[in-house]
Amino acid sequence: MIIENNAVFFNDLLIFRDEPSVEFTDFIKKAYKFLKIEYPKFFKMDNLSKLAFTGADIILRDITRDKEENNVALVLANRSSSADTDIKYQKSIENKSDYYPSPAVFVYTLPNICLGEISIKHKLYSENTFFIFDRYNEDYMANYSAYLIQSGKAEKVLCGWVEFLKGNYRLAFYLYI
Amino acid sequence: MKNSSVYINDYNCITPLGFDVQHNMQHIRMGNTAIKPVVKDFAPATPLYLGEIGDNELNRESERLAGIETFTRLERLMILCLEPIIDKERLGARTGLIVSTTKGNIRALESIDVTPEAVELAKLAKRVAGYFGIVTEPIVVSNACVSGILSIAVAKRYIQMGIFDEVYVIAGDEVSEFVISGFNAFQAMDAKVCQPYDKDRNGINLGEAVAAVKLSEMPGWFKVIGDGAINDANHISGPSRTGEGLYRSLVSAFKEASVNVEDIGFISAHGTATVFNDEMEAIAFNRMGLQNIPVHSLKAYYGHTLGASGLLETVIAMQAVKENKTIISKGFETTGTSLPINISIEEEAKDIRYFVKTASGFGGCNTAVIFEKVK
Amino acid sequence: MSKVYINAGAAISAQATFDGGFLENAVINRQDVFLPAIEPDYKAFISPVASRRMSKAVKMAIIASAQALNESGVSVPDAIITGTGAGCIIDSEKFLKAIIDNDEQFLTPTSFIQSTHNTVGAQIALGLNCKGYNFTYVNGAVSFESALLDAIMQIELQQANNVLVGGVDEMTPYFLELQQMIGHAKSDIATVGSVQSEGAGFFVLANTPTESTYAAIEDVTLYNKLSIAELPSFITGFLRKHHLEPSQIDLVVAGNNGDVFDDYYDKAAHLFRNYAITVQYKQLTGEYFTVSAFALWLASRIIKEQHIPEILKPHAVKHKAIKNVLIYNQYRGLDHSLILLKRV
Amino acid sequence: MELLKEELKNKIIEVLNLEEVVPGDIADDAPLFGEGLGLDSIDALELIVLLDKDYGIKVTDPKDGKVIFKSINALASFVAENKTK
Amino acid sequence: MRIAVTGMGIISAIGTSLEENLYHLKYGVTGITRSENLSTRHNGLLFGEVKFSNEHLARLLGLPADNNFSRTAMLGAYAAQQALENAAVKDINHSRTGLISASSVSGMDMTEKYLYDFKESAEHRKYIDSHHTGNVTHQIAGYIGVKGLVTTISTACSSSANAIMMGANLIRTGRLDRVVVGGTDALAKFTVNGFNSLMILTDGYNRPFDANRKGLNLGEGAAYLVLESETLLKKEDRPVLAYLAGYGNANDAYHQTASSETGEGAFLAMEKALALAGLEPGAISYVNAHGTATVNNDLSEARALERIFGNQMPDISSTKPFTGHTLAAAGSIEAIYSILAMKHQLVFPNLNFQTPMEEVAIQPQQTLKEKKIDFALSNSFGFGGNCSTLIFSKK
Repeated sequence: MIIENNAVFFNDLLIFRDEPSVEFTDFIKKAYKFLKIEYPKFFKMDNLSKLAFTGADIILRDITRDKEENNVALVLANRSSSADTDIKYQKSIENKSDYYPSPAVFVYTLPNICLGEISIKHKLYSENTFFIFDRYNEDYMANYSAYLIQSGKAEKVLCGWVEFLKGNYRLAFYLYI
Repeated sequence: MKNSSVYINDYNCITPLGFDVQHNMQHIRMGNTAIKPVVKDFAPATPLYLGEIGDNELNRESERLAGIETFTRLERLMILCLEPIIDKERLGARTGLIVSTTKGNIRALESIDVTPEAVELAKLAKRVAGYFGIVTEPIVVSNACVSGILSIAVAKRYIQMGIFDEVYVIAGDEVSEFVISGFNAFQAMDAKVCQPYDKDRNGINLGEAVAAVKLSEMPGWFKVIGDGAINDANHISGPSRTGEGLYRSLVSAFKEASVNVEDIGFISAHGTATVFNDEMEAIAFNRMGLQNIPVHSLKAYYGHTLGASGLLETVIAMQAVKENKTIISKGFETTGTSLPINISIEEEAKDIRYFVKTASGFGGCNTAVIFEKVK
Repeated sequence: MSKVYINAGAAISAQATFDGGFLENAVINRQDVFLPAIEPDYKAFISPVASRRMSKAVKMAIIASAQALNESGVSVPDAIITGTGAGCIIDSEKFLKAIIDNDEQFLTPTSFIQSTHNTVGAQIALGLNCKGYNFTYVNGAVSFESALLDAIMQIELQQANNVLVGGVDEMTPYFLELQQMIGHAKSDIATVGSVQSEGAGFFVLANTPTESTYAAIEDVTLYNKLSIAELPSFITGFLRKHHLEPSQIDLVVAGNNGDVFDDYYDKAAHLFRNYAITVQYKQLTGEYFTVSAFALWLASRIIKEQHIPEILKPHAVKHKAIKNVLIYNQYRGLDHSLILLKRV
Repeated sequence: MELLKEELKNKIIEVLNLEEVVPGDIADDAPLFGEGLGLDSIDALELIVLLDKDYGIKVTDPKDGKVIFKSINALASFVAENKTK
Repeated sequence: MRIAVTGMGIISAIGTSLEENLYHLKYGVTGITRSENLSTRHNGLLFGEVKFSNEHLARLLGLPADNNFSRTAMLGAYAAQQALENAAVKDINHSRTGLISASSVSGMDMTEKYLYDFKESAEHRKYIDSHHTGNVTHQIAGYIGVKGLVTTISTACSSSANAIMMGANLIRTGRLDRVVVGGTDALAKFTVNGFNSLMILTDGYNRPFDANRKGLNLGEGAAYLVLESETLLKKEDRPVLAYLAGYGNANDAYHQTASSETGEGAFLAMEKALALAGLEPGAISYVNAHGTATVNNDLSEARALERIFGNQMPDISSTKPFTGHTLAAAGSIEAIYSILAMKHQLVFPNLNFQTPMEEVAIQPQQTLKEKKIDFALSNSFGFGGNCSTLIFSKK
């Protein structure tokens, strides 16, 4: 599952692609519509969550289609944490004469919020951890996922990288079973 | 995956109440708090109740270690906290470093011309690792307010997967305008010292701290015997009304630990003193059958130290267990949760073998870890 | 009835699958919406004189079949059965355009002759001087499976001891454009279809195993049109016929291609989610009507070597021996097929 | 008053990113939270900021929001009575 | 295990029902005429054309206005539906029923009309997908309501004979209880020009096995048979029209389009069919020959027939002078004619024959002949050296 350069790949198959010049916000909205996600709260999310949520939805929609609960752990990582939203939030408190910090922005100044968004949509009462690395550290991530499965703490693990900063982004998700 | 035991070999903390565990413990036993009214220029209306580490003390302590002037304030605190417990002889290719923080060097954003790289958490972690010569890539856990305690679970998991022989965990977060304004916008800050679990509780105080723990397979003072970190799947900022994720985290931890709930000596809970969090915890503890176990929150001593809190509170709890004494849950007077729990209102001396540490945070995250004192 | 074994197999695809390796150097192409087959050096196999009139499909098929026969030790098979979904479209298009462009005048027969759907099977027979049974199936995404089904029946009915069976498809730029026009093929703008490709896969099936045997092929079944709701009973019914439960399947090879009909594959994977590893492969090969011949090649090698190529990333933490393998394919909700393989 | 209601609806849609909602979808007397628009606690906090920023009204206890944000009617009356800018 | 034929449906230049076809065959009335529906520059040629326009066919079938059936699909749907009605099958999916269809032209009749137009306007793009051979079969399956094992064979002019074999094998191996088998092809510029460029189209009427034969007339049509297992029939007690006693396919491996001098492939196919039926050549009373009236085919086929039958030559006729060469439909059309011959104990005449070939002794039956026929053999050969033989028995 990869989302980059305005293209969505699921298991390396091209699912959806938009012109490279299109802004992320427009691209992800089109992808949302194309994938028929139908989740109005999507539009309240910050870009990092929108990205992670879209990627996760493609992988999880079938697994969680039934009503029954699914023990799919979420283990995600990125480089910039929530910096994109941090910067946006910091701007709202820079000017003391126009000082209206937004709670709806502030709440997204934590990278793991996207785990919450995914958990809520897919009713995942499951293990979740957000890591920060310079780059996608396959060893750390794969071993952590393997631990969760081998220890019986999870049946499956949605594991991967979700990075968003100043319009540059990349998502690469893997499902460990 | 190995079924080996993972032990805590050493620990330390730095808070406004002291630059080592002993001083912190003394203050707690005396009922002192780090939280003080502070006037900040960006919030002129009322004094804010914050637990800040004094710059004078920090500068004085910093003189102890050469060459740390170039590090940021938070990094200096982390280095100062880790330094006493690092076993330099043993550092090697199988030594891991886990850094737990929510906002890291977020203060850097306040200055003009800052690049996003300056606040990168991985860079922070690498600088700390570099100071000590830890060669493996550091792991940053940034999972909101459970980061600190979750890092213990993460460390244990990596050791059991055979990735590391020993792991140092350092947790830290600073008080910043960024965080203060945010919690203020959430109307989640109490205008006095907070009162976890009390009927008059009205929000949190923000604090800052760093805490450090060393884990390995070599027998130590405490053994990490069970953990769980399960999401509420309910709301990104509000806790689940049924305590779902915390309850399930406890179930997961107890299942792994194979101990009975009645054998738990005490619970070091999250207890942020917001109306909804404390209520949620009471429900989860009752669902788990933990309502009679002594429970305390350290938030009225330190405030909410975010990514540091879980680890700081574990360090204090371990010290208390070593002393075989429970901790008084400061700020509590009258039951303020719909279901009763056994809030520690006085110090109880007893032989404590097991204790539970819990935390919950934004994004619906929760963590529970069970520790066993090794005889 | 005789058991049927896959004794040899060869594939030509958008990956370098012809060099004996097992996708170690496979590359995922994220840029292009058409993935051309990596062609072997034809000169080593076909004389330039013979190859000058051969379309890509014929050449790919002749070489893949030669390699499979060589591996099996069979020089002339008892039967040759071919599947091709689109047939020889290069020559079809050529002749068609010649008719239209020249107003039905000045036509030469070469491309007409080569446009016939059974050209591939006939050319192989001609090359081998094989006078045996020679069938060609042309039914969209079950073209190869139909050929396979026939091959199994030829052996079961003892009408053949060994059968050369394969699938092949080629593509033309104009034909691709037409597929893009109606959203079946992906272009940068129309994103509902699939990334298209071409390729060939040939196998030698026989009633006796040899040293080179990959797997036993238990059965193949086809279904023209299914709703997603009907899919689970189609699959479980087929398994039950072979006294298997979903829990006994170790590996599912699914034909997800990224188009809007992938829900079928998701539904199938769901059925096995607690038991089997599901791998997909069209990210490597793209989509074409007989791409399931590649799936059979892939599954056969996985069974024989008990190893899943790294690039398929099953991310399976719990690994078990791969004994029973199910290949599921469909295209645009039509032409569903199941192939059941067993470790020998 | 009708103008104020329309203005509030537009602001709510914009500030709360109600992408798929148009002002006509919000009935004046329909509950904004829970059933109706399905707003949540973060939205309530956002509306508090909105009242401060655009109308100079400070709501210090989120609990007051229950009454203020009951419906567009309730919100419009509250704004009309209390606005300072 | 015997395979029963319980239903037949046909549409050809000599009729849109079994009765109409039989009438023409009996009374020697050809269907070869100038074309009315085909738009081609070669309009001086004669064709075995079905005299229904596409619009009329769509009306007969009750297709919606936005249908994307090619002429091939419509002819096929028409004949397949008739076959099921003839077999009096009530609930088609009550038993495991499949469809094996054959075609070579497929949706080409529409593709050749709109190839460049597709790009210009969206109006006819619905025919892009129905170009595929497999989709013609899907349309027929959808029309007659078959759900399950559906596939297509395309081995040029032996296609539908091969579809019959595949269907029989599916019943023999227990995979199906009933299978609708046959083929369909419409006239198209593509094939007219193809055969014309090969210079094997006659400018007059085709004359199979005649020394002065000049080539074939192209035809169009469709024919389907319903094959059923005896086990199923025992349960349902419906009349059996004939049995498929034997069949064989072999490859000439001689040339892309031409048949070998010796008729090797044809010989092998007949030999295999006789072996499977457990019959001596002498048991065959009537051969419905492929007999396209091309110089090459008829000689090759005649040699193969002489090799098989020696001095026990049965009555032989080619019915291509009635229908023209219907390509992928020829095998099933002629299978039906063979069964009709057996049912009515008649050898249909080989029209237009005047002069025997010098190379062989064979002479086809030129007039209608009443005869006891217990076993009838039908040959179909195609490009790529594809040779097929079917043997039907009365009992």
